[in-house]
Amino acid sequence: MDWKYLPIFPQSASNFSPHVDALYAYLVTVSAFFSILVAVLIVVFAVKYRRKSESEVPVPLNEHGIGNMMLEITWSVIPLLLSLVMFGWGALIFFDESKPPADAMDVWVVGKQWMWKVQHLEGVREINELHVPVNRNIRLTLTSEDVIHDFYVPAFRTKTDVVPGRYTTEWFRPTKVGAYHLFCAEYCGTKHSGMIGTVYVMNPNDYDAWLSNGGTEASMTDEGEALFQQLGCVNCHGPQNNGRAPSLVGLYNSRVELKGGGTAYADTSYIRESIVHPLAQIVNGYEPIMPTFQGLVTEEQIQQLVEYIKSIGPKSPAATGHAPAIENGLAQNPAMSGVAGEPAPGAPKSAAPKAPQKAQQ
Amino acid sequence: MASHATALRHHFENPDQQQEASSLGMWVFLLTEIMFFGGMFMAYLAYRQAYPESFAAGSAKLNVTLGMANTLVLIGSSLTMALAVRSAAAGKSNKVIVVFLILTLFLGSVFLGIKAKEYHDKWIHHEVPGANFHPDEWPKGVDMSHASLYFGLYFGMTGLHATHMVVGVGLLLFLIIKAGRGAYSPAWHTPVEMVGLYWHFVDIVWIFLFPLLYLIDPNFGRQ
Amino acid sequence: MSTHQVESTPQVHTKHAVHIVPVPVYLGVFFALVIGTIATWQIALIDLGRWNAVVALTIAVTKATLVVLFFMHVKYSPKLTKLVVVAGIFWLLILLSITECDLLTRTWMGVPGR
Amino acid sequence: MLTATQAPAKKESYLTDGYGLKSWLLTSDHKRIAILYLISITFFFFIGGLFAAMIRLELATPAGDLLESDTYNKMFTMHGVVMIFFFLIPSIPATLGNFLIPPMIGAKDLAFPKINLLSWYIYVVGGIFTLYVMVTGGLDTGWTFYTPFSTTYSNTKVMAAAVGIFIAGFSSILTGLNFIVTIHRMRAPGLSWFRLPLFVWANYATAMIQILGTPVVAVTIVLVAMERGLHIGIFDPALGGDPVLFQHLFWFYSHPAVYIMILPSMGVISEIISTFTRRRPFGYTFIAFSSVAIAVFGFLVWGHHLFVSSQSVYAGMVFSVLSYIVAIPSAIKVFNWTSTMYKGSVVLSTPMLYAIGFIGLFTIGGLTGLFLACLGMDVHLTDTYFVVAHFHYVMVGGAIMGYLSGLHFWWPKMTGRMYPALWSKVAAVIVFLGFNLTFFPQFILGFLGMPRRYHVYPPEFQVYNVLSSAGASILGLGYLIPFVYLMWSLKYGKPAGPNPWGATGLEWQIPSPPPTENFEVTPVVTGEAYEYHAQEVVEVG
Repeated sequence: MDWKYLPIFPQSASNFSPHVDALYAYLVTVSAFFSILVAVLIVVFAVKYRRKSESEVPVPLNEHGIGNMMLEITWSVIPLLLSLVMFGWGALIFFDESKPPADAMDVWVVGKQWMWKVQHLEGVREINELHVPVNRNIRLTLTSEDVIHDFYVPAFRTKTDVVPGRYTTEWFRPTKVGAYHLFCAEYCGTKHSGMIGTVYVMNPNDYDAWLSNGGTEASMTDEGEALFQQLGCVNCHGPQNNGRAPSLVGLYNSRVELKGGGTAYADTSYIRESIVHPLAQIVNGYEPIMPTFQGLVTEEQIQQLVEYIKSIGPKSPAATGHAPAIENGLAQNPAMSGVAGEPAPGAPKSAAPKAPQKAQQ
Repeated sequence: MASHATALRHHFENPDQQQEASSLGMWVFLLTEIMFFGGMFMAYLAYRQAYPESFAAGSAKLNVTLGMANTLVLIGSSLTMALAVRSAAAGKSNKVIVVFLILTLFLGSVFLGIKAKEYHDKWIHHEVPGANFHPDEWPKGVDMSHASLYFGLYFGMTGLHATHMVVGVGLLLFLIIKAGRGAYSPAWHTPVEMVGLYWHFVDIVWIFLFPLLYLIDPNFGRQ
Repeated sequence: MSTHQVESTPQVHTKHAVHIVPVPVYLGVFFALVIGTIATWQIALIDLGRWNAVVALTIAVTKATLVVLFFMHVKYSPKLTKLVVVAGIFWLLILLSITECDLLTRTWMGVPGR
Repeated sequence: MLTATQAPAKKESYLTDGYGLKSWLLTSDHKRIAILYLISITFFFFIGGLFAAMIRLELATPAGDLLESDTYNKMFTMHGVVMIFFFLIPSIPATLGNFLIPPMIGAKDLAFPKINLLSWYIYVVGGIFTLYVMVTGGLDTGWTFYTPFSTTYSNTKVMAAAVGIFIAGFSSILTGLNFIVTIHRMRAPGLSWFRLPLFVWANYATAMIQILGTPVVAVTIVLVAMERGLHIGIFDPALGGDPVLFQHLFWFYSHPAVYIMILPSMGVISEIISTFTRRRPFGYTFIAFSSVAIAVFGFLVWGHHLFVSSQSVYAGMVFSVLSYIVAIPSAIKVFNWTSTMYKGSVVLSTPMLYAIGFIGLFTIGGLTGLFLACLGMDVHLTDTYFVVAHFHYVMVGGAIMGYLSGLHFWWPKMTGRMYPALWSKVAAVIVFLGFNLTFFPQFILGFLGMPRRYHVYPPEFQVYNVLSSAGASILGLGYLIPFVYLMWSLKYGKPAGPNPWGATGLEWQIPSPPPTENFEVTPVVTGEAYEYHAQEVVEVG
């Protein structure tokens, strides 16, 4: 028999796959044990204790004895313990899946009916394809132009809903070179099942070669800077603080004091929100005068703007989250604290995402 | 008049059982009503905490005087409703019941009238969410699309409440007609009691809606 | 055979002694409600920061309790009715509080969408 | 358990008490209303089944060669809407529950007979809206109505469908309300809570969910309708609205709704296992309380549908651990049913075959639920065929097996006729085998990564899909056979007598079919419903 046609396990190609598969094995074992136990008991009882005569009345079980109470407690507590193991184990993996490492390489994704649009930092864009180098942590920041989609790569054992109006995050470290299915897993209309693609995991050299063949597009940061000029953002948010609006240098990954007392954490979500709904959170000391750019810029352009604003932050473009050690380390790295959109000195297309890794080493 | 054809239905053992069943049924129904409004309250809570500023600005657009008046009118109608139920239980003549019911009906209608006036004002001032949403004299620097959520919930919640009021007014008309024919007695006035419970429930919903919708920050933008 | 004695007399029917609440009680509740309404309004005009909402809701809950206990007779009603009221509040709180579990913790991870 | 003197006088049965359409359509007899419901839900069951057949036929090949994408999307949407709102939710409560709760508690009728009839009419009106949707172009949002797809992007009859479901919701609420009041207020003298049959307990727990959960989905539908019809955006992301809030409100009802479907089945199984082992259900109190526990805890776990939908990680953890806690009462039930058979007097009658099938399939359905409650596992499995398989194991392997089990158990009581034993056993086995062949491969498909609601799929998934489609044809046949012989039995079945199974519940002490008022004299109850050891098994009446 050729098992190619009756596979039991999907391809396994990310750092999560072995963990999820081990958890799956545990779950299957527990389930199989109890299913078979119940099935065998029922069949045995049905045969062994079948009614032999019409007038037969079985002896009642003594239900009020200590023994039966113990029985009830036993078969409540053992499943509870087994399932709490499931909870703990699953929660650990989930926590891991939710928190991208600080050195992750960024890729931006927009879902729309019915295609996936991918932007690499270097400016290369793809549709329904995603090329990534093997053994590198990849962080996707995703959003949708219309309805909810879901970015699902079975071989990586991970998925995330792609929700309009906000950013969601998904990360993984591909561990095996190859081509893998990309599915939209949240029903999104007519061509839902056509919203599929391929994730290519490549050797670093192949990946670099692929990147450099990607055409002559400017990097996302450059595109973002151009937009920043073109849309007039620079008039108020320029590096020189003119009192009308806060300068955005050093904004990313900092805490912003808001009018009315609170603070906000300036991550990618915050920056996106500030472009689309600028009046929702006003920075302390400034007038609420910024117009909304909703409808004037596409989600992809917003991503470029965000990437530009990230790049003028003093902190690593890769370090979101609250990983203090990494943050501090990178803040001292002069290459990373370049001002006003200047790409890191001498950086070719693929240098920016790689730098953090070096910094860590 | 003792035409108690309505009295004991065949499947009940005795009038007490029947009365208790009706009362429990009504309360269970009110339970579903709590959850029904609960969904709207959840949405309100979520957005108010996300967009406090826009909600305060939207709220300041409401007419607090009319809201106050309506609250008092509704509390008054609850009092007259309670007195109607009391009269029925205490064995007052059906005429007394009718008087209290008519008072309740009157106050309920006043509430709906004021509500209609408020809706009309909102319409005139372009404060109805949708394509035509651009409130006049909108305070500078407050996000209008978030305010649209506020007005959406304002119309959703008060609309749902007003719908309940309309149903209540219909029920009152029914009671007035029946009581006018002398249908109720201390032994059997279950419908009056049940409509009373319903009416008070609708009042309670308004008791929460009033501060939540009208009084977030009446001074907003007026300092 | 069953160990229970046959109860030949069905349930006792003495419960229908309806409690007639004196009119002054109703009037008292009414005035309390009016005062509560005016208080809500006046306090809303003072800026107490986030305490405004707390005070407004406390007054509203008090008013609602008065209506439930007196106008709706729950004070004089059987335990089952009280249980139904409590269940309603309990389930409403489930809906509100567990949803809040999500809404209030969305930024804790510091990872967008997590 | 019953000492009332049941006069054997020839009282008219509820079936012969008045003829003609009017006597049925204006009836307030809970038994006739149950039959009205039975007919209507059977109608919707076969409509929903037709959609399922189209789906499985299409999925036999990887390409979309039978249906257009839009048509396929409408098929699975209508399948879900019809099966959930118009078959599963009313299935056991509105038919078996309606018929049996009054006789089980020694009452003449439900507390509010007219409201009972009203609830059927409301159901029919909701059903008409849904049929209207079907014939005028269908609905393609999925039964979950996720925003903003349903509010802004779908071009199908969302409004009409929303109205239909909103209306049908009230039918469910009224049924639940009626049951709660009836069980509280209409019990015969001496029938204390812990003498109640477990079927009554299960329906009580179900009614709790119906009255507490349904209003929330109703108001959610109102909000969706406001957004779609009046462009008042409540969940619209462009206005800063939160689509995930919709999911919270939707699943607040729709997760407990799963328990609306399964709890009554659990009640049925408790009755049947007891009857066909001649045993008081082992751990009666535990089974009774576990029903209520499921109803209460069932309201705390809805967020496990939102693990990947950008819900907070911390909320995900809370929902995950709570989901495991709600699994325990179900485990308790399964173990208690199994223990009831130990040293019992087991008869493998048709209802018992279905009941045993139920236990096995529900066990698998429940255990695979543990996979989905497990955060790290769910990220991979959610929105795949694993989920589809899981909930079909619970809803078809559980709820429908329980429904068929109960229907076969009480059919003699409802109609006064027996159905052919051999045919019914053959059908039970066919249903069991067909079901497993249909849905077991879907677990593997899901783990392999095939997303649900896919019209075309990569060819490597085909083998399992073909197995599944083959199973579906067997399953379909398995459902047609009972329909045929049950119809046949109405005319040709041999008379059943009041108590063909030798059961002890109150409902078996009255004639089959029962007279209009069930009991001539209100019975006085002196013991619980399962006193096999305390009495000779004799046929009463």
